[in-house]
Amino acid sequence: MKDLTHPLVWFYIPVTLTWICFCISVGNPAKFIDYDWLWLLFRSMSPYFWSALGVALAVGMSILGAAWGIFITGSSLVGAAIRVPRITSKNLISVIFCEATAIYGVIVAIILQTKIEYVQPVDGVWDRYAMLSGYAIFGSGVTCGFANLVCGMCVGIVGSSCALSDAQNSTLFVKILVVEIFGSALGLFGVIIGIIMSGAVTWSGAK
Amino acid sequence: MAGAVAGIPPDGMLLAVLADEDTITGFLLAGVGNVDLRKKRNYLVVDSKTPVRQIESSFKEFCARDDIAVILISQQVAGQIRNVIQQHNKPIPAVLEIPSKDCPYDPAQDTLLTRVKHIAGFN
Amino acid sequence: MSTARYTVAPTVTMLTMMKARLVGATKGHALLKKKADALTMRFRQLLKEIIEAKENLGATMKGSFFAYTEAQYAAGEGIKHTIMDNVDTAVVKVRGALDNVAGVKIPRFSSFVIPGETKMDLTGLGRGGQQLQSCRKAYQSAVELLVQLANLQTAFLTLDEALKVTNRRVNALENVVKPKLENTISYIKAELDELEREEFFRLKKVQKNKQKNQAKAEAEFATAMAELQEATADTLDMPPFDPKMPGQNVQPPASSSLLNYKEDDMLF
Amino acid sequence: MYGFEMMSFNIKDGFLESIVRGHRSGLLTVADYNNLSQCETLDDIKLNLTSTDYGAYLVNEASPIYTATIVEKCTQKLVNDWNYMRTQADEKLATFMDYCTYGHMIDNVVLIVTGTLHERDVQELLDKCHPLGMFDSIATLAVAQNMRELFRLVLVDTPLAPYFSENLTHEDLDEMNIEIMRNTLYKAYLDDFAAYCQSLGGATAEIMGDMLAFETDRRALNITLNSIGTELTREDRKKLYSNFGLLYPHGHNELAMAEDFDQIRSAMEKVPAYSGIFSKLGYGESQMLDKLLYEEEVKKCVDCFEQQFHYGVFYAYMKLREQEIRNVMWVSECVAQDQKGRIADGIVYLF
Repeated sequence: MKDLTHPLVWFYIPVTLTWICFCISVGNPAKFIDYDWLWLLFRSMSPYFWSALGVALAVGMSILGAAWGIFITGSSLVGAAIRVPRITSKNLISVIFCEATAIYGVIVAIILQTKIEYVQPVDGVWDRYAMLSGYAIFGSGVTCGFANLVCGMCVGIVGSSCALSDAQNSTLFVKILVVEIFGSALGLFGVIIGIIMSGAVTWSGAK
Repeated sequence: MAGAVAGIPPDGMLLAVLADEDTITGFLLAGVGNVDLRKKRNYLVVDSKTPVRQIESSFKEFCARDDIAVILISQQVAGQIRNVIQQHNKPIPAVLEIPSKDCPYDPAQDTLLTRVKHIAGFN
Repeated sequence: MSTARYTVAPTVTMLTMMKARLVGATKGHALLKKKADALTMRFRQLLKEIIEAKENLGATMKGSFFAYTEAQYAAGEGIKHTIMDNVDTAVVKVRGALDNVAGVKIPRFSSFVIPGETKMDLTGLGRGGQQLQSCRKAYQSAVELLVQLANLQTAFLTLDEALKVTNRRVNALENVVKPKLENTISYIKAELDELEREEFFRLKKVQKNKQKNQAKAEAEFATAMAELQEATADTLDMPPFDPKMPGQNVQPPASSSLLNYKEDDMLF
Repeated sequence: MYGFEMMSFNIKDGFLESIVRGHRSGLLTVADYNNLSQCETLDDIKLNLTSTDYGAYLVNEASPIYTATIVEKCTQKLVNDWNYMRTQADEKLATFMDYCTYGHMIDNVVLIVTGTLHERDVQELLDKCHPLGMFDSIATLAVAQNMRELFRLVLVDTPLAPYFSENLTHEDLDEMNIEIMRNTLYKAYLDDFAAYCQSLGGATAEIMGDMLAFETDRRALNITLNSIGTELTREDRKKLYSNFGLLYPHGHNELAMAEDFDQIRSAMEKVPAYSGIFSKLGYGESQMLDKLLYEEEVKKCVDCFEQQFHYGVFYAYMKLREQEIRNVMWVSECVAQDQKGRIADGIVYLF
């Protein structure tokens, strides 16, 4: 592969390889996939692992998306502003929209983080409420994180186009801003669903 | 007079050009240009950096060459060596002032034409 | 100087010679005048043509320059370097011939294109070739016109020179040679008349002197005779002296002697 | 991967892309051309141009200004812009930008080669070279005395070396007509450029494929048109056509056989993209063709700016600037030569 940024390199190949390794080498070599063993594995996994992973994904993915969006917008904005400096202050809005996705991630991460309570496994087995909470926080974090990742990229790309078109024709700015607002709303959907999902969290089963 | 004409070689004589680059390029395109074995050319590209002395010497050289029948010289260039042109009064080579691309033809500047008009006007 | 004349001895032979020369000069003058007129006519025609052609030239060259601009537009700025480097041997040349106007030989050029493939044919193959070829044609026709103009110009210069020489000759004959000859002739004539008159006067004078001498001699003779008569008075019956007598006696021989008279210092 | 360049493009090339778009917005507009057409003298033109992007380049020019000076300064502007972007460019884009200038490089090499054969002064030759086609070892081109030496010593180190070695034999170097050599090189260059653009993939491959196809078809058309009536044989003609484009391969066969304009026309009209151009032409007239093709090119270049995240804009910008310089030259020449009636014939407006 000549290009390291090609999605084949950074996405499809690692995912496929991992899946193949997982399918082939995990568990009993007699079976292709040993479901009993898998069940045991998941059952004995700590729900704190899942909740921590959820929090990390929520903030990490959001910030990844925001950063990505900001550089897509930013590099175009900087280049276009050389010739037309007037666009800089207006187009900071695009950067702020990208930044907002990071903030969504941070907010959701904080909310998720506050939901974590202390419980102990009984006889090495986790309570099912604890398991539920762990998966809920994980799901909430993943939902929010990926939604914000994509939202950040979307806002970034639209913001980049916005900067370029504003430089050519300033009447286009408001119109593209509307597009951007709708793009930015995508992240909010993730946030909303994430928060609703995290509402299911009850570590001790007391509601 | 007859002697001068007898000197015309049977395979034809050349035209010489002294002018700016664009004017000369056109004539070269038409096939006027000639470079002989000794790399002597029958044209001189005159730009703002060409010294007047060089124009003069080329003009005199063209006048002295016996295979040149007509010397085309752009008015701009002619203006720089006006006195040399006025001294030249042989019929061959004929010195012809042509307009150059950058400045349109001004009949009042032409040595020959002023002479012609002088004669025509006063006779 | 109308009073100038040739320094010749005023003789009859000279007079005939001068007269012959005058006739020659008049004839030559008439001929030269005719030639000068022919040349002037052609010259005038040339002047008109030159002015016309020169003014035409401006327009034609303008067309050619524009054709070049079109070529440059189509083929790009760099095309001129390509053209400059493609120069090899000239394909447009000038042929010379002689024209005769009233005895004046005028060189006459005509341009011709050496046929055959040239390097310029493929110039601008990638782009602009068509415009380059049309520009080339425009310039070739401009060259044709220029050569014609060069023709007119050489003819003008040659004719100008010839006309000057002829006019100088006509004027010389008219204003110098002919008056000089005429003056000489009239001088010789005057001189001859003068000589004749002088001779006549001289003869008269001689005759007068002769008569005076004769009268004197007769008077002396008369006195001598009177003395003699006195001396021999009455011896001789002589008539008295008549002063007119000797004149009447001498004149007829004197007038006849003028016609027959031969003297050494007379020329004729 | 189509679409994904949106995410990765700006990492390296976002800045330059927006810069080139900025330059594009500095191109002369219809209103500018209208003002220029109203000018009476070259000084007026200069004055009008000083209010545009060319201002900094023309403002200090002394008053008797000539078309050549104006064109030179405008070219200088393009060259400076281009060099600024080229030095900023990261790999891939850098190679792409180099490819864009190889056309000029071929012209320069051919110029120096012929100049050397005619024993011209090297410095004089270098002054005549197009500044976009310069490369480091260009001055050493002149040391060679014959073509073989030239190739062995100098050309091997230039990016053009493969074009020479793959398409020309040593005998060709010595004997071939320089115009045919130039077009052979150009053909090899276009083939190579097109292959490179396809390897880039994505929107660049799509847009550049379109533009280069047009370019190569135009060249094929021009070569055919200009070689009618010359000693160039059909086979030789066919060798100069590129191996891609909308006309490849059947159109090329027909073009190679064409003997007059109408035959060319019938070959070209079979391609839907070009039938529109030819329908604007009356039968038998070929003079307007150039302008129509220029207009088509400008249209393609402008369209190219409609899409983001691809390299085509750099190529398009260069083409548009060059067309603009041609326009300015045309207007100036018309004004200088008092042919104002013809101004409209040469300008290709940007819309």
